[in-house]
Amino acid sequence: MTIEVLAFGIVKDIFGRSSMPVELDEPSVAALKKLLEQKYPRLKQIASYMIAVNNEYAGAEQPINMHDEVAIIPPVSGG
Amino acid sequence: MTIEVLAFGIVKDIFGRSSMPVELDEPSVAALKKLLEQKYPRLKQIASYMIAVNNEYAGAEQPINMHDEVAIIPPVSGG
Amino acid sequence: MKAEIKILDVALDISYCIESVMSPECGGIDVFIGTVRNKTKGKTVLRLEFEAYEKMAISEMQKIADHAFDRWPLHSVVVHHRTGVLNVGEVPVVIAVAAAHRDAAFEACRYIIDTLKQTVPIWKKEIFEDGEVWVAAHP
Amino acid sequence: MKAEIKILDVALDISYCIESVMSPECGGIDVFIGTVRNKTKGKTVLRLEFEAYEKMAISEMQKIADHAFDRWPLHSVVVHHRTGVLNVGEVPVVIAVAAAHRDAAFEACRYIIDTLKQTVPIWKKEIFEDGEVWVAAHP
Repeated sequence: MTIEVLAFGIVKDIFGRSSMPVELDEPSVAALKKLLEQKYPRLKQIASYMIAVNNEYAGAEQPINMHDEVAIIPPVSGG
Repeated sequence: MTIEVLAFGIVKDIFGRSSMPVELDEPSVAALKKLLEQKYPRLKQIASYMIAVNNEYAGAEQPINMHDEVAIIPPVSGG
Repeated sequence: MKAEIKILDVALDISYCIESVMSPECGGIDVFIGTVRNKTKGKTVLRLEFEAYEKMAISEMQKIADHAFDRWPLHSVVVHHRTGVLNVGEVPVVIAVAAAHRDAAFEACRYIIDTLKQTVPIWKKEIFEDGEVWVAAHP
Repeated sequence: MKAEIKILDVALDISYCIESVMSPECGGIDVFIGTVRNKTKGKTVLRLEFEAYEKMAISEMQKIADHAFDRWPLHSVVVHHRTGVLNVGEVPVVIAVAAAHRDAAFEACRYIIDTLKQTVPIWKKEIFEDGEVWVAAHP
């Protein structure tokens, strides 16, 4: 299953783009994180990051479905 | 010694005027309070009141001098 | 470090208060705006009248600002207080506090309004349809 | 009870935010205004760039406002956040909270800015003379 992952802030710099297609064998948040960290080791150097699925912060076990909106959320710094 | 006492808020209503001459035998804050309460028993019905001497809250023992600016400060309610 | 303390008998200018404390050295501004409520303990308020012992009120407000500057790392403070007749919705007090960090701005602004209400010689009369009362005067 | 949450790429209108929450039912308004500081840890900041994941940021800010309404007796809340390039002195965020009593307004305003900085997907890049950095990105 190929999903499109949105990137913001430093993650956009790491990816070199604001949106990235990812081929997922196992459709979960944990699997996505593992895959991304293999492909982009710099992700492991940032303070932390979360995955949002359909505009909600998602836990490691959360499944990802085909048409979900998935985003990588590095440490926020608004305000 | 006659001093002029300034009145504000409810004390102005009690005195019926915003400034009042008072003849003081003993020139202290405590003596002034006693005198005023004799003349205006309604002063004892208000929640509390302070005396200010030269724009500073004054303790009971503070002396009052001839040219001091003396004011009766009923409970404040600004803001 | 600067404080601007004023008692005014015309409408307070909230934007002016905020602009006065803004500065490139500050990261956070907290502003408290008091407004005249239409009700007190369920009773309809028609208007308020504020009276101040002006010289002493200014001096007490200055003390509060000085104490706030001692206690928190502040950049600037503005306190403007109204006197006279105020209708419902009008603004009796504006307090603006600017600091490098928001903690100081919030805490100092809260301290200033809380202390102002306790120590500054300003009095408020509430006017109802059926009478009027000096707030806090009676137990 | 109402909340107005907006992300804007033009200068925030502080007066509008304040006027939006003013009401005859309120006695106190607390306003927090974030401003761009000229220094971070002693280093001169030239400007900031704010980026937002807009849809989710709005939804997270709405959750914060909802929670504030659950927790305190508030009348209304406005949260406006900037995106884009901001120069020193400009305003990234305005939060205005109106309530019948000031305690609720102060506490809720503080809660909203504190929580916004923890959970809302907005990112700030600091641009210095010799480089730039995404704030909080690295340990």
